[in-house]
Amino acid sequence: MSEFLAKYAFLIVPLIKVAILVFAVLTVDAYLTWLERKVIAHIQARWGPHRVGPHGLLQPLADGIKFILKEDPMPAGVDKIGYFLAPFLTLTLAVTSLSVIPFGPDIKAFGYVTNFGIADVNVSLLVLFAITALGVYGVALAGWASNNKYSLLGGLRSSAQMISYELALTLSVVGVLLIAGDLSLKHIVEYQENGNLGLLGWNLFGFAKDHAGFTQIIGFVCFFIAAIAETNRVPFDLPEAESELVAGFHTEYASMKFAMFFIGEYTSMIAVSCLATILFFGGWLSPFPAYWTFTHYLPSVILIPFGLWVIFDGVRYETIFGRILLPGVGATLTAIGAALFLFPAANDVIQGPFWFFAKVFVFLFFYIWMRGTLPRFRYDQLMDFGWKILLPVSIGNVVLTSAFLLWRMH
Amino acid sequence: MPILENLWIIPLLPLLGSAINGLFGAKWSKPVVNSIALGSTGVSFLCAVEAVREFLAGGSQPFRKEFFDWIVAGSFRAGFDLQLDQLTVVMLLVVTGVGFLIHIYSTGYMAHEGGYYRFFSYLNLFMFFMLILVLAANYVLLFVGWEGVGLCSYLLIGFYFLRKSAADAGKKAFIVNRIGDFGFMLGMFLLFRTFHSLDFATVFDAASKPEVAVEPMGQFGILTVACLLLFVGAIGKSAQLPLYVWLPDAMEGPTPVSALIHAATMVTAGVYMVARSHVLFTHAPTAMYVVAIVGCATAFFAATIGLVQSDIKKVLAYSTVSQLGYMFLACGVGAFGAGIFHLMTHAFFKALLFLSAGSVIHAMGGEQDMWNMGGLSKKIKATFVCMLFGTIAIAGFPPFAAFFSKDAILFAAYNYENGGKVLYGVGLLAAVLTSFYMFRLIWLTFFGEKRYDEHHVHVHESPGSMTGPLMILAFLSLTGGWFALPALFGGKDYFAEFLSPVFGAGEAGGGEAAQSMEHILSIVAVVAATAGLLVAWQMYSKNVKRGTSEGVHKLLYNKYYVDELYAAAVVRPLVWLSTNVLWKVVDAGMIDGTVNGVADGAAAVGDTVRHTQSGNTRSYAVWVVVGAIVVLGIVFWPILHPAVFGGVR
Amino acid sequence: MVPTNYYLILSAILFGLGVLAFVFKRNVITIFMAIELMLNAVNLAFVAFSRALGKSDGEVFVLFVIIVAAAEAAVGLGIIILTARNRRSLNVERVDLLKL
Amino acid sequence: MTASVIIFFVLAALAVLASVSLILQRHPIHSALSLIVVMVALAGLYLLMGAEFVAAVQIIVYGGAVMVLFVFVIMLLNAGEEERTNFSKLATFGGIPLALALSGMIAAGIARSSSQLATSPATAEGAISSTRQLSMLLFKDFVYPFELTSFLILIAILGAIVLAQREN
Repeated sequence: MSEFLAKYAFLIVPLIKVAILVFAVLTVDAYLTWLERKVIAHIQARWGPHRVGPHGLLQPLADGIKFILKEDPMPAGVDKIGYFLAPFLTLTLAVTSLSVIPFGPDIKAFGYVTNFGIADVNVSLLVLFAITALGVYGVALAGWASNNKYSLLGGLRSSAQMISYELALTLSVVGVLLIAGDLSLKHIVEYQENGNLGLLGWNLFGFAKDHAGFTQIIGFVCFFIAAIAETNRVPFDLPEAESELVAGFHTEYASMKFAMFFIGEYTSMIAVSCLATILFFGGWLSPFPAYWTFTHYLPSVILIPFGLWVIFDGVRYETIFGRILLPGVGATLTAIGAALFLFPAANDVIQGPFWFFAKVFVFLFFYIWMRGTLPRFRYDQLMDFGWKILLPVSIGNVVLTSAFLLWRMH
Repeated sequence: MPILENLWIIPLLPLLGSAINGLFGAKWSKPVVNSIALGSTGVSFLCAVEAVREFLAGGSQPFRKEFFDWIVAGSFRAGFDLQLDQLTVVMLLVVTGVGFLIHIYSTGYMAHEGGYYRFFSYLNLFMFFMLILVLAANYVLLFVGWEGVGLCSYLLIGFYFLRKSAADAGKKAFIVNRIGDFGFMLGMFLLFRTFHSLDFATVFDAASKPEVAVEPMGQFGILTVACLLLFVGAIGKSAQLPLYVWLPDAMEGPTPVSALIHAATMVTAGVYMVARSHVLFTHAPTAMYVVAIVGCATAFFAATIGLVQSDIKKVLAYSTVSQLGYMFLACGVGAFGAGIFHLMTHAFFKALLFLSAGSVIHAMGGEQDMWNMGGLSKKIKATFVCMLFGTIAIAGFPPFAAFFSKDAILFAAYNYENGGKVLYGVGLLAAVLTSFYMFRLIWLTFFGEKRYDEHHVHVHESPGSMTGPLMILAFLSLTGGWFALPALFGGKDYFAEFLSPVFGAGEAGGGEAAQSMEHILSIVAVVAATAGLLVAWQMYSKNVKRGTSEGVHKLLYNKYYVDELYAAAVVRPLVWLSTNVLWKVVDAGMIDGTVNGVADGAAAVGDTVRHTQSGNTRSYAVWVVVGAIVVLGIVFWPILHPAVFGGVR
Repeated sequence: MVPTNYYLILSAILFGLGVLAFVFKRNVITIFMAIELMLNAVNLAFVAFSRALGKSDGEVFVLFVIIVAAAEAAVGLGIIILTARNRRSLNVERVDLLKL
Repeated sequence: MTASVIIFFVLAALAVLASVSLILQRHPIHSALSLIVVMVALAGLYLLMGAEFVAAVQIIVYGGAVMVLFVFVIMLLNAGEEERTNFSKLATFGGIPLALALSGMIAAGIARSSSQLATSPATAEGAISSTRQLSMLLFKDFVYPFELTSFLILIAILGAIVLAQREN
């Protein structure tokens, strides 16, 4: 049995990882929608979903069931291949893009050493860009195939927009590449490690330990804006501008196919947030200097009070179901926190992922926040901004960085 | 900056002026154009003076400098080499000085003409080429200037190119000069073949070596032939018999041009060239003799024609021809110094005469026929006085310039051994005629009652910009000859002495007998001039009408029908040949035939091939594939043919 | 390990298919794609050679080819848009003014 | 029959089939999609050969930019199915044999070319450092051609703009 494992480990381990990842991603997506609705609701002084389950916690589940059970009409005169291909393409690419992202440092378990993440390619950044580059086709195809003027316009718009902002996206990263001198995301993260300065070592600030560093704030701003445009989110959500294009490229899609677009969009949001975290915010690195060992207990320090609060909040909930569910959740969280506190080994393993996901969460929250607050661009404004401001600025960043590096060399 | 070291500045300045005016002058106002034209010439005149000062200060050593190689082919080298010696000094000062004066004059004279900037651009260009000609240190560069002044003369004669007569005159001058240039070039080739160089220094040193024998009289050695060929060039440029015909027609150009180019400077280029190559000529007595005869004949012949002309400028033109004849006579009899001397004085008084004539024409509003003038002396005093100065000078009354120079020439001719007396006689006769037609001009123009219509022409004195130069020139033509004044009283001829380093001493014949003889001859000359004056006064002082011309008068008036003769002998046959052979047979037949044949062939091929152009892109694509296959086949052949023939590797 | 020959043969096949498409498609854009296909076949051969010889020069040339292809696409598609506007058709056989 | 050979044949088959479908599809969009498949397959082959940088560039530039442009133009011009006109006899009858002759020629040339290179495995020894090697070559030995290509791109952009803008 064990030698079988040993023999086919190279096949089994990735499969397990993929399974975990896909499951995790779907769940996170689902609850991201819940979070989004809640946050926006509170921004607009509403309650948001609160019927299905306590605090509407089961809303995503209900949505999922609805998506599966709904009828799936296919409009007349669609181009079948395109019409079916588009959503699959979108979802697949979005999920695949996560496969090269290292969520944490390598894990050493049962004598095996494996990377925290699915694939460890030495040009993972390029691979990531390659996958996102293909992402255009989903939208464009959907728009064209569904034989509908609104969809076509949406598709055209989005393909134009994605091509335009892809340039800025790629160029804004070049600064980081110049500093790190490596295309592997893992190495880029490790490079940003700075034992006694903590977060100052991140590319955002660029006081790396013993190499030439240079602050990439400009690069980060460009990157983030371009990323929002790439993911077709507010304020760049022209492809699906309800007011003008009904729902843009996915007007003609319903039930599961629509869900695929939906999930794809959120997944790409996650992917982009991960990328930003890795490139500019030191990935899984803790923002504190290494010798502040007490910060290692931060997870527990957050989890235990939160869990206790959930219990406290749960026992006073209106519905009985809530009074059962919420305390349960709270208890679990508290337990996890306590466990981490008690078993330092597990705690150390958890450190990297903890920081990583914390940062990603911040970005995702930012996404939602913007959606709640910002108005939409006009199309020509969008194009002008992309070509006349974002692109030059990111190029300028490249020039600046390389000039600085040269100066450091001599 | 020592100008002498940078001689090129002197010619360059007018060139710049010409270029600037020619390129941009069209848009500029007249003052700007003036300032550029006058500035360039004036500064170049000052530079010339400075150069001469340095030259004299430097012990008047002949200066020669090679600035850059122009043509280098095997042993042949023609560089941009400039030189400065006494002869050049004289020419340089005359050219720049008189040229500058005439520029000033032109600003007044051309004030109301069109193509103002064009005129000055040409004029400056002429200055440039003339200076090159004068300063050149080898025959090739000299020839450049030679041709350049020819070009400018052509442009300026045809300045009023809308007038057919002007355009024709320009062409005539150009073509006639070609004949001379042909001879000149042949001469150059012969010289190069003989001396393997065309630098003055090299050639003359080689020629003046003792082992180079002087070719005896009547024998045609290489030197003689070369000199004769060069002289042909001089004949063309300096309008001697039989090629003088272009000069009278050249009067179609504006009067300042006639003064500068066709009296003072360009036409004397021939004389300068002969004098420059005097070393060769002295080795070829035969050539010298020819030169003397031609010059003498021209002097007399042109003078006779001048007697009856009615156009004031024509008279002056013929007098120019005859005066040039005098200079060649001088060169022919070996008195190069005297020739150059006369060249200088002639430059002064002939420029003066032309400019005064121009002033008269200006006053008469363009009228050139002397028979329509008369009684102008009171109306335009300044012009009259200047003209009078010029006339007296050219007639050869002492103490005016021409007295000394012409006297020197006649004296030299008298002393010339073979047939000198005859030459002297003819020259004297010419002198009489000269003084006659000049005073005829004076009386017809300035005295008698007016023969023009007051209402149409209102006579007015010319502006200061015109009279000013006149006065300066008048002064010069009075004093220009006084270098030789001491010679009369047994002193020495400073001019001849100044030039002696170039021409060698021993021409101003010393000795008591010669001295007394010279006095006698001078008196004779004065007497002759007086005779001419008296006759003219006799004939023209009282009222006269335009005489009907018959007999000799008619013959003279029509210039001995030389033009008609040339037309019959040369022009018509040429025209016939060109039309019937060159055009109809060679051009229309052979050349056009070939060209059209080629074109038709191409058309025929195209007609057949164009059917592949179906316009269908896919067919083109297939053709591309075919081409690819062929190319691959060629490339892969070495490794492919076993595959093709089933061979085994 | 895969022998170089395999790659070369594959690139030859792809190239041939590209030629076929080049000759047989009527749509300008598709013909353009055929050209791109041929370029890709050539790229494959390039990479195969460079890996076989252990030198990266071939890959550099692949990069150059890609750059050129991009430029070509930009200009070519511009031309195609113009022709489509003027001729109201993308069929190359309907664009046949270039003949006697 | 190692794993790499299997992968090779899978990808090769994918590429060939996709290019065949490029020919057979009547609608330009479908042809474009098939071409994209070809390119992705080729990228996989590059990865198999260890040329990961080229693979990535292949997908980013070809798949992500050039082909997007194609699709974009097809949508813009709203190109319909192609009409199978046969005005060119030459293409109709001469096309297939000529194309076959051409590819056959190339194949024969390869088959006859020097054997030891042909049979040597097409895989890099230092796959990890190959990207670095590549950049060294690109920015040291081939720097002038590289800069020239940038000019080429610039000119192409200008040309495209000039061509595409409407006269007004």
